[in-house]
Amino acid sequence: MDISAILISMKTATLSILITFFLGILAAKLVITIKREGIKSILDGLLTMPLVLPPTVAGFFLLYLFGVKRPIGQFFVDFFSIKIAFSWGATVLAAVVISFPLMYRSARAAFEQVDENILAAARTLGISEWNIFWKIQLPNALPGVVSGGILAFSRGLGEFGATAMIAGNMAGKTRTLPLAVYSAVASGDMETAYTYVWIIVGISFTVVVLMNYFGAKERKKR
Amino acid sequence: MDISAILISMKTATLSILITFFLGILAAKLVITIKREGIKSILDGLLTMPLVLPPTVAGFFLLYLFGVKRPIGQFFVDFFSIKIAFSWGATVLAAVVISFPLMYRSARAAFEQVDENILAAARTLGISEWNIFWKIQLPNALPGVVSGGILAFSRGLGEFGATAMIAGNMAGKTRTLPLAVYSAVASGDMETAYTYVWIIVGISFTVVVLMNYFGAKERKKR
Amino acid sequence: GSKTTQTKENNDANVTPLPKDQTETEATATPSAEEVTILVAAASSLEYSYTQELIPMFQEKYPNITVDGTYDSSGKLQTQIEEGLDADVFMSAAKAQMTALTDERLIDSDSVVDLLENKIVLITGKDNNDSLAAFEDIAKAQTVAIGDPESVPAGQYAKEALTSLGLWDTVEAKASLGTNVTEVLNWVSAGSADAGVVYATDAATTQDVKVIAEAPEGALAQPVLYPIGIVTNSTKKDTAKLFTEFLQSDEALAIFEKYGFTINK
Amino acid sequence: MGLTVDIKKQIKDFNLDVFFDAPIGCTGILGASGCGKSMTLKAIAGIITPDSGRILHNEAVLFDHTKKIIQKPQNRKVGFLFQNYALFPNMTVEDNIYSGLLKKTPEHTKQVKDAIERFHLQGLEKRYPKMLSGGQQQRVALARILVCNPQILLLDEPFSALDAYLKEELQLELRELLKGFKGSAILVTHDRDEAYKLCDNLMIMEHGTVIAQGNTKEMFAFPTNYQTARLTGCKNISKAVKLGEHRVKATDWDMELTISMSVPDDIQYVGIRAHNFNPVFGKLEELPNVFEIVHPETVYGPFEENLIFDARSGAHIWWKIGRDQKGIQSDLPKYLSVDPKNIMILN
Amino acid sequence: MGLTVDIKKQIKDFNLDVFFDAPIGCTGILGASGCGKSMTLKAIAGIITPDSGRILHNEAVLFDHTKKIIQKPQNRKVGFLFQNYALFPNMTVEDNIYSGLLKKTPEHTKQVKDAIERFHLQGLEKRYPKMLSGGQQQRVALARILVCNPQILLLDEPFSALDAYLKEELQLELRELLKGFKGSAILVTHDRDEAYKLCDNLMIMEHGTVIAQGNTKEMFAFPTNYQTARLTGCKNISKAVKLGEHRVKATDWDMELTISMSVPDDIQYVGIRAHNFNPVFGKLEELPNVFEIVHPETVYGPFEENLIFDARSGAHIWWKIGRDQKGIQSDLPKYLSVDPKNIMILN
Ligand SMILES: Nc1ncnc2c1ncn2[C@@H]1O[C@H](COP(=O)(O)OP(=O)(O)OP(=O)(O)O)[C@@H](O)[C@H]1O
Ligand SMILES: Nc1ncnc2c1ncn2[C@@H]1O[C@H](COP(=O)(O)OP(=O)(O)OP(=O)(O)O)[C@@H](O)[C@H]1O
Ligand SMILES: [Mg+2]
Ligand SMILES: [Mg+2]
Repeated sequence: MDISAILISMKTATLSILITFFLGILAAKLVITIKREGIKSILDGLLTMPLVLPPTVAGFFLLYLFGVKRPIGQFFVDFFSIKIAFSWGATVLAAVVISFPLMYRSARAAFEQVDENILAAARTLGISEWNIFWKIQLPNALPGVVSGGILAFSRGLGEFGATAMIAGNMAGKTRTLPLAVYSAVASGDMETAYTYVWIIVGISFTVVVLMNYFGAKERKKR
Repeated sequence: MDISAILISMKTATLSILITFFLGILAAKLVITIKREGIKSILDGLLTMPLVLPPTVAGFFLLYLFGVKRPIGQFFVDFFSIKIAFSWGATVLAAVVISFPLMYRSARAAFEQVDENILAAARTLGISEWNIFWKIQLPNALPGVVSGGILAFSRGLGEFGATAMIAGNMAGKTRTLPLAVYSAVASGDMETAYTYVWIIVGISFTVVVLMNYFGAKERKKR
Repeated sequence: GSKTTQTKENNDANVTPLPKDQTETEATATPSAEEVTILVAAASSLEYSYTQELIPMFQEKYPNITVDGTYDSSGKLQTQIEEGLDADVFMSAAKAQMTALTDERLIDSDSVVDLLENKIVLITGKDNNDSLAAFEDIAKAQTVAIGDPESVPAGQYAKEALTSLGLWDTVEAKASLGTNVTEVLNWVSAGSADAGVVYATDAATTQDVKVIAEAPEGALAQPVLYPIGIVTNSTKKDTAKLFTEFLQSDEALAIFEKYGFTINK
Repeated sequence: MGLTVDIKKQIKDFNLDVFFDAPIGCTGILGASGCGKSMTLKAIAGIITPDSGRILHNEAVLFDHTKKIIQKPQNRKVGFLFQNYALFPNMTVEDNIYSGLLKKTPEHTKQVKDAIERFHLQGLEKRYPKMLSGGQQQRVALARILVCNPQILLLDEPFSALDAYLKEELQLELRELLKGFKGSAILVTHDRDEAYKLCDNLMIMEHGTVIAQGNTKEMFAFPTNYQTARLTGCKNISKAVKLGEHRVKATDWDMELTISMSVPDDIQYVGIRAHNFNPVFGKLEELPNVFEIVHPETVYGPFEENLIFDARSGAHIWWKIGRDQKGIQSDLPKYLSVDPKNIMILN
Repeated sequence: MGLTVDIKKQIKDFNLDVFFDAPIGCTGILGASGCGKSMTLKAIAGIITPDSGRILHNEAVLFDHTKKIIQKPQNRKVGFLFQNYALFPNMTVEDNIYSGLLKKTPEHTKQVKDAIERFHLQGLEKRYPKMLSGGQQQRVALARILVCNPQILLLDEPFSALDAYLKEELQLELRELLKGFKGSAILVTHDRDEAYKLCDNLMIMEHGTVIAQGNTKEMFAFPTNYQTARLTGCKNISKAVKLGEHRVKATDWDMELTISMSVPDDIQYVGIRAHNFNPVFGKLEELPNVFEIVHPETVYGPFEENLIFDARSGAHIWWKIGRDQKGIQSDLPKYLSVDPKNIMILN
């Protein structure tokens, strides 16, 4: 068994959920602020798209965007001397892209369910839109936001197709747990595969139960 | 280009979203009715699990449950003369299993955000728990439920790993759009791949925008 | 496993004294004590033979060299190398990918060696008692699993063999096209498909299938060959060469044979 | 017969411990904000479950802790008007009113139409609650519970959001309805006139318990304790100590007072209603309970005038100047006296 | 100086079209349920945007449609008490009150502490809104806006959920506060006593427009139209037709009446306040405006009695029996007369 896969997966899942969480929330905030129903729907459709592409295909596209010879990839190499494809960063990139729609959509729905009256009240109290968002709209949308976080985290932890494509499958570097599972299954080593599956399920399960628990505690107070 | 893949995908996505939608809602309802916080968290964790497994691995487990030689698979063969593996039904099964957590979690969060007061009011009016659920809690959780539906539909339409594993990839029978996309991309036939990608994105985009539109219209009324 | 394996490209400014070392090693033909890491991109079917035996053996011989691997389907690896994967050595499960890369001048064409040969075989589930005995009996099976000829090398060979046997049209109608070998194996072992066509090496990875027959002699115009080559952009070509040469040594070939490969003479 | 409630419930640091009988007819609850009125109604409706005790209605047991009976809210046949209305946001006015009727029979349709008219909701049938004003929402909520023919009516401040005119009209409606009503109705209100007009019986709550209960008229005429006096509108209340059989010292006012009734040893307060002061123009010596008017200040109401002056201690005392005493302002008396009959003994 | 509002807004089939000036001090709004009071406040606060018109406060332009100025609610310096309180469910009482203060300076902390005491919220600081009673929520909402020192106060039924005693106490608080208040306050209320006590000026709204405006005392004393009379508590109003310079026919009552004031040609209604009837014991012929008491029915209030009788047409007429007339019940007069001075001409 390969401990590094566990570490890489944990690191990837942690960093990517942090990014996805905030990106998703910001995107949701952005979309609900848009007044024009048409633009809103279209933007929403676009932000949901990464979900509908098979991850491998999404990975292909990412590779075409971030490959060293492609404009974006080149830009990163030239200006930051960072090679994104086939690095650990690519595992994070893949997880973020793939799990983003889950966070975004859940957060958006939760925000929309918050009573507009209390937002209006906050405005008349002189609270800035920024503070209203973080201190009132977000906390009151907690069930949905936490749920989105759970979904995105789980999805990110289990991400495989896009990761394999853009990050490769290099032990100790970009090989996450799902890739390790895949490799083990591919070589017929079912025992190792099961071990990895249990680990991945265990991590995710623990995180989900913990998030639930704290979410429920937070809600109980109110 | 293969028209049958489009048809199969549409059929699969339609049927599976119907199943997922109701299953997810029922599961969410079940979980929120549970009083004990511990059991609730654990059940929630279990229901979220299909999300964390790489779809291929999930498909692998499905194959081991529903394979013709396995108890459940055999049961279906013996009693209903239905061979699940490699049948169109299996594409639906895979899509349902993979997209279920998205629907379940979104619906649950949305239900939890509904004001308890109006549920209490409904009870004192003598409305049965069943009716309260369908006519009051569900409609008032609409943004979240619709959002879950959008997520689940997109995910189901894009489902690839588990589908390939349990349903196989038989042209005209179980080959869905994502399989066709993958095949085209993998063989470097980018032109065909783009065609398929546009089709899949187009379908999903249309559905997402329509769902958004009707969701918004419904919400506006209130 | 946190050892960094990322290497810079030739044109990268902040390269460590590597190039100088390179000339030194070239001169002595024996790698200096300098630590070197190379990355091998190899078809999934090679992963276990590499990680469990060959690489440890090689590293024992050259303690200063670390060999990392990335394993995936040959087609995917081809794309990744095209998109700048910093591999030093590429070993494909089919000639097509290697040819494509040499045509694009991403692999040194003179370094390419057709190292191994694989056989394609007809398999069934281990407890399958259907009367399948010969490769041609595949036509009798109700459902057949083969790799997708568009993307899976084993599938391409299967198609070629079946076409030359005049069975392709019959088989295609009842074939499920796996996107990778794992799927094909699982379909057969789980009984979803009655029979399947895979590499002999793949069949050897699991107890759950049994091999009925190899493809008849001459069904394939060209044998199934596993070519290995050195990536043009590699900065450690001599180390890479050392590794490819090691793989051609008798002790390495013995290992390959143990994993079900045939040595291409 | 009627409703019997005897329950205890603790939520955080609030203790509800109420025991009362609400006979057929209307029982009012008066009580300070936060004393547990809404919570009591919620317990009766089955929305919160008490920790112990029981709730009976006629022959039916709605709740019995020892017998482990907890009827579902659905089966309690209560009509509960929530303090915040609790309309269903996803349903139109019409559908909200329909919601408790389960099926849309022609008869029900007629009932709903009647209710819409009765509560002046015509033209709003297709509106959603969010598009209604506060008072309109309250009327929809009232209509919604009344079409269901409940056997117990629990009304939590049913007219608080209505303008005076509509309030009176709907109060009359409710009066009519209550006349023909066979069950128990409980009305929480902050409006003592409303309680007086609509309720046969009255309960006073304080800190989660019922501290007084009885016939409404009697409770207004002879409040027996501080809270009751206060909530039935007695403006002047002072701590009191017994001095003699008919004599007390009102310590807050620094006054000795004569009372007609015999004074109990444990007297705690005395109260004087603002309208029970009489201006003194004649000789002082002959009169009991004379207050000097110091620092007078007038507070006007639309149809009444109040004069606030300082007692000897400096505490404020309210005198409600009657209509017959109008014009007295220009020629303010220096003293007021109180008939010993009109001094209330309170605990 | 003060607040000038001149706006139009159409929502579905409701048309808001208000124009008024609210000078420094407190302006009350009385109006039937659903007439647009809350909506007017929302427009001033910037929660809804009018279709046209403008809103000015002192020198500042809060809204001007033609100049395309729409100040953000944050910059309007309004303190808005919502009809449904709109507390933040995720914040404790304390944090709710803090919320408008932006930073937690020691000074603010003191202000919040003071407000908590002033509004009797001690002990509830750490509670979440869901755990508060209706009245407690209302007090938190009041405290929350008042600590922010707003320049415009918009109070939508601020005391509707409070018990009578607390209401009076907080009304006094507000009176004090308004005395030192340099801005404009608008108070929506259904309680005419409250309007009378707290507001210098009064506006009457009907169907989205302001139909009368003026000094509160005058509006109560001399209402000029039907709605104003009704909302200031006039119980008896009838359609009227001019007969002569001082003579009208009250058609709803089928009575001819004499009026002191000269009757305008376009008179629409006459009104008689319930307390303006005088019992007739002497000779009838000498008196103007004599009503016969038919089918009398008494309605008791805690401190007053009303006699409802039928006019000649059968319409109800209310007579509020004064305290000086107590005991009259047992010896009911057969007739009542009304002083021609006390008949109000309404439009
Ligand atoms: N969930 C809760 N946790 C703790 N305390 C609570 C909770 N709910 C209510 N309370 C407290 O219980 C008390 C009674 O509340 P209730 O709503 O019955 O008051 P009320 O008599 O209806 O007052 P009001 O006239 O203001 O509506 C209040 O002091 C309130 O703060
Ligand atoms: N979103 C909306 N769509 C359509 N009509 C609306 C909407 N919101 C409010 N209204 C209507 O506008 C009118 C004015 O509402 P508003 O809330 O201002 O009344 P109000 O004077 O405050 O009444 P109340 O005293 O009952 O609170 C009401 O008749 C209401 O039905
Ligand atoms: Mg209450
Ligand atoms: Mg209002």
